[in-house]
Amino acid sequence: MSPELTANLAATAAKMVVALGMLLTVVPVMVWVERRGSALMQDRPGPNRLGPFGLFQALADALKFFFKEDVTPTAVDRVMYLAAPVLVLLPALTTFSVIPFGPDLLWNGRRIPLLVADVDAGVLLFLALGSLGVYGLVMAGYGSNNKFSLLGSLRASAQLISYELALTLAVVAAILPVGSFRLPDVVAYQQAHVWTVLPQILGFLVFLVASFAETNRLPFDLAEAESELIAGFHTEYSAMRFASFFMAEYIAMTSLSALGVTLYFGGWSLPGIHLGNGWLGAVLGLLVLTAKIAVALAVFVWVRWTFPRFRYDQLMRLGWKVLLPIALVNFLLTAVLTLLGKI
Amino acid sequence: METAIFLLFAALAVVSAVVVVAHRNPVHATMSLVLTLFSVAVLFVLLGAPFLAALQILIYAGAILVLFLFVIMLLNVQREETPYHGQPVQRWAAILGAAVFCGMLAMLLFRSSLASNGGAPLGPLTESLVSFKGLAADLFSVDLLPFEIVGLLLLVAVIGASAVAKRPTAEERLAPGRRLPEGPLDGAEDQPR
Amino acid sequence: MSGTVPISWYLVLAALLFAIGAAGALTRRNGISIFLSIELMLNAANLTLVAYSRLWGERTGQLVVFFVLAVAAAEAAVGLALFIAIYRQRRTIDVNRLNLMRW
Amino acid sequence: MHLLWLIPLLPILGTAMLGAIGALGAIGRRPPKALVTLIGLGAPGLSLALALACLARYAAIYPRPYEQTLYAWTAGPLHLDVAFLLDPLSAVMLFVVTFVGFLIHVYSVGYMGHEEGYRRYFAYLNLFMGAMLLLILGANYLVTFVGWEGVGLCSYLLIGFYYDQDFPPYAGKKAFIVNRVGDFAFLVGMFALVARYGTLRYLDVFPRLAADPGPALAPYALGLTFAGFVALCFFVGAMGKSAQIPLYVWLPDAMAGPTPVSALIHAATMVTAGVYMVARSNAIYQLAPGVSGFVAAIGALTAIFAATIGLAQNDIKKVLAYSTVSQLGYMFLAAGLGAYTASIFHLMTHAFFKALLFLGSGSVIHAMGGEQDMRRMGGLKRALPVTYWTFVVGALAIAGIPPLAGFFSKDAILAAAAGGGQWLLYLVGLVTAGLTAFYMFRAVFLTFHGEFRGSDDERHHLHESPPVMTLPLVVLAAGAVAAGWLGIPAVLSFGARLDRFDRFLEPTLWTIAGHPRAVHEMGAGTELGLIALSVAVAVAGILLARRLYDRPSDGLTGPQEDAAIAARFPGLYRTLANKYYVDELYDRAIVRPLARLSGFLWKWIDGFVVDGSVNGSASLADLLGGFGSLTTTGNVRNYALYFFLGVLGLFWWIALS
Repeated sequence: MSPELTANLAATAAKMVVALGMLLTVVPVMVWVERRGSALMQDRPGPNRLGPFGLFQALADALKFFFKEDVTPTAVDRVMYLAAPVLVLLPALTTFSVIPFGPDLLWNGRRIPLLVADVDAGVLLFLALGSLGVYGLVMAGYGSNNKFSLLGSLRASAQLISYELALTLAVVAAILPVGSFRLPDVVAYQQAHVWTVLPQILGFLVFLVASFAETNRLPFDLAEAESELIAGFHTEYSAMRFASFFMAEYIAMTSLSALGVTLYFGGWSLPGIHLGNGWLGAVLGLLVLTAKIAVALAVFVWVRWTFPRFRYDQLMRLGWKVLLPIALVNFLLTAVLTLLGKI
Repeated sequence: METAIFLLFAALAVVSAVVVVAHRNPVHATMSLVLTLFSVAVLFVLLGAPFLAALQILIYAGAILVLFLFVIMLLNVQREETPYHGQPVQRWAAILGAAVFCGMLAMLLFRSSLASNGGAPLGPLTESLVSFKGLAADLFSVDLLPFEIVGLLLLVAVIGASAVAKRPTAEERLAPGRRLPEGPLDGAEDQPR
Repeated sequence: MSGTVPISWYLVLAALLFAIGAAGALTRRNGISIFLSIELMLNAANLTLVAYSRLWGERTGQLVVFFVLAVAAAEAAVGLALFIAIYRQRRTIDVNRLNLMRW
Repeated sequence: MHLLWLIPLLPILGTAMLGAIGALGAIGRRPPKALVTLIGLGAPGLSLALALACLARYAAIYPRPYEQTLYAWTAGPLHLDVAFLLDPLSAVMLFVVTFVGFLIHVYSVGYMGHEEGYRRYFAYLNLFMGAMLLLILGANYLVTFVGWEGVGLCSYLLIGFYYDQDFPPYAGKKAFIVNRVGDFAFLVGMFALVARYGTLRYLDVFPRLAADPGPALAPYALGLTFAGFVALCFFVGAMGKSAQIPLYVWLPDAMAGPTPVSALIHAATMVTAGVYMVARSNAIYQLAPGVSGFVAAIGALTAIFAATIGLAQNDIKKVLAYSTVSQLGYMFLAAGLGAYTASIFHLMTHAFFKALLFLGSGSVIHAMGGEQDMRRMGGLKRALPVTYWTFVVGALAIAGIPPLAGFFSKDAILAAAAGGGQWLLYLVGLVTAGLTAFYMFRAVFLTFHGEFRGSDDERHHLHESPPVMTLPLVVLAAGAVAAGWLGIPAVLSFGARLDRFDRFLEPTLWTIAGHPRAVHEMGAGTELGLIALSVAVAVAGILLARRLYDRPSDGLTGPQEDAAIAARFPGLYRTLANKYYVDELYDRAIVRPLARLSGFLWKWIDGFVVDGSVNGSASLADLLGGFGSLTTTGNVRNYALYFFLGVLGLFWWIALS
């Protein structure tokens, strides 16, 4: 192994540790935020016994999942049933790899871009991997051999491919002026110009709404609507497998939030402030990004406990008849303006 | 390294392809096809077509096959309904034909110039081959007409698909000359020959 | 990636995939499965196109693959819609039972 | 004279116009009757005028023949021209056909005036005129044959004119089919001529025969010389057309057509075509004495045979029909004896008086409202005076009472028989003459004398025919009286040469090198005696008829008298009344075996072999298709497999070979 390769591998491994650590710590934090947040909104205490502000409640929950008995129903399609949680988790985790979390690090004379997978097709890769997430849901629903699960996964798959269109169009519109699929380029562009959210306010709204649908969050959580489908596609899951779905949801939220803030709110950068290419810059960038993601996640929680659930036909109508046309118009406008050099 | 990746994903592609055609459960088959597509996408990357790889996953795996799954679940397609009886020729002729096809292709391959220089390592990937910009430039200049036609085709397909799959309205269902069985059909006339 | 894998390997792989797809399309009785096999064959063709594109250093092959993808999408949409319509009429998509077009 | 070609063309054009104005029917209008009459009469009228003009001009170049070629058709070495020939023989025929034909057309205006199919009738009749003129004016056998077939067609059409009845179409078919037998022989004769001489032109064939008869006398076929063979063939053709034994059977049945048609076609013109043809081919017949003798024998046999049948017929038209057959026998008798001029002479006089008799009978039938049975007639002379007197003139003429036409022509024939020493033939002719006189006057007395025997309705309906019908009768009666004066025999000429007819036709008789024509000389006394004898026989016949049917001493009416005779000679009478059972004989001997053969051909050859092979190939295709349809399972996968295998094959073919 050449030292070059060794260095590269080491750098990549380090970045992966950072990214994974971030994503995995997000989950218990988010569990706590979700519970305390909802309590706050509903004017009740929420979990407040374990640790300061009940912070350890999440740990207790995690421990509970670890030690619960893992029940596999006899009638399930075993391959599907067992593969589903992994498949749900996989895209959620991998998508984050294209998100830059700081300015390029100059270290030992080499330039290390602070993202796990620095590929040209970054945004595309994100979307492609994200679109694979639907398979986890479908397999879970089908493999459970349960009509509620099946209906849930049917709803999920239809919902996902419907909103993926609007989401993708919004994303493409956002990166159109940049002229690159690489997210670091997108951040650099926003540093040089202005946060994309300003010119792309329409696209951002589409992205925002579609994000809720893509992550199966309220008000679009019809795939697991407890009042209709018990728990939808993960009805038959328990213990760690159930936890996987749980984690996947929050990680997907985090990844999508990361994409959102990177696309529309400058990512790790702050307007007008140059963070530099040293270690300080890297840490600051990571902090800035984390802060922005935290705000975005707060919005997710806020929305969840604020809006009622949609009906399925309303969901579809919104997706196809409102969001898609808006996204198309936005895309077209952006394309024309970009062509004219106005952006 | 590259060879290892190729061998790994080629093997994965072949195995999953066999599962696609051999598995009796359409959901499994579809899932297996996702795997094949994924493997082929990786090979696309190896061949210097990352854009196509992304498209392959985004469109094929992310949309088309989801549609398949959707339909499978909607129609509740279970295992194949009719057994193979009475059609051994069809089955073996098909498999034999496929084998012969493979053999002929291999023969062709080894007879052609590829046999002599196909084994040689390829030159480095060029920027024009890999970059998205080159592909986009071609798409909107040289191949503009096919591109527009494909757009039209997709529009037509969307309209056609919704027209065909639309559930008939109550009047249409009651219209004379239309027969819409609600339950399974009587078997007598539908028995496979 | 300097291309240490000979192009003929890709072609053989594509041929294999195509043959598997063809055999599947001809032996399956389930309409959806036949469809899947056809998609497999399309993919094999795509792989060939990309491989040749790599061999000659030409983008044309990739462009054709792009079109193939679009056409496959259209085909899948219409084909599946047809299966839904057929299923409404006949309560089956087993092609062995869809044999009204004889004599 | 250069307008000769218009003479046959005009009536044909008339037919075309009559057919064309039928197109008015398409717009729902019937062609006006006056227009039909104008065209139907105008065409033969113009034809007659032209014919007279041509004949007048022809007098200037007489006796040279005039030939007009319209179109030269060449097929290899064969030259067959559309050409017309005017020589003394065709001049006589031309006059007879156009003159009598026109008169009958005029008569038809009255007779057919109230019939359905007036236009159709005149179209057919005009077509007949055209074809007949083609026949007699043709300059070669082929043109003549076209006319020959044309008149046959018209004969068929006009016999079957009342196609909505049962019998006429049958009679038409019978006439046509029987004629086919003769026509076939005629064709064979033409082929033989072409094979040997390479031409059918009269003015080629006959001079060569006359100049060098050698090749024609070489043995040819059927044990005959070439001339004999051709002569026989032509005579068989003539047998059919001119109703000689054994092909006469169609003519009596042909009376099913309208009466003017019987007069024109089946008495005056068409049936004499055979005689004309034999006379035209006299060069050949002179070279075939054996066949000539056969012709004479057949003629004589036919003459007496038909005459005896005529004795027992009660249908007035049947009597006239058998009389026609009998008189045609006379003509062939003469032709067979080499007396071609006599036969043509008789042909001409017969045309006048037989047309007259038929038209007279038509007038009677018209008055009787369609009734043809003489037993239901009687005493018509008061109601139909003109018809009566003209009919009597015709009857006297045919009976051979001097100085009417029939006397001279019949006498010429009998003289030829006697002069040639053929006393048996003479005797037959003489007896026939007596029989003719008897049955004609039987018809006269049964029809016009005595008491009316029909119903009261018919009695009230009786009326003399309109002038348009009686005028032709009168003209023809004049002809029947005077036509004979053209050929007064030498013994009655009192030194003047009054046998103009003979001399007029003389140039058309060929003198064969080395075969001088026999000239029969009889003593004047003998000849006068024979004339007296024939007149006596005729008078005796008339008197006998009068005794039996007009003033019955026993108080019996005509039909009762017939019944009495039938009672006395039952076998003989039944045989005659049933025409010697010839029709029945033919039915047994020819028609039924043919029908059985046809049935065999139909059921086994056509039904089994032909249909079988056709159906078999269809079945084979069906069977193969059945195998093929096994591949059409309706199963898409099978089709896909075929497709795939086909692609494999193509792949193999294109890429690997």
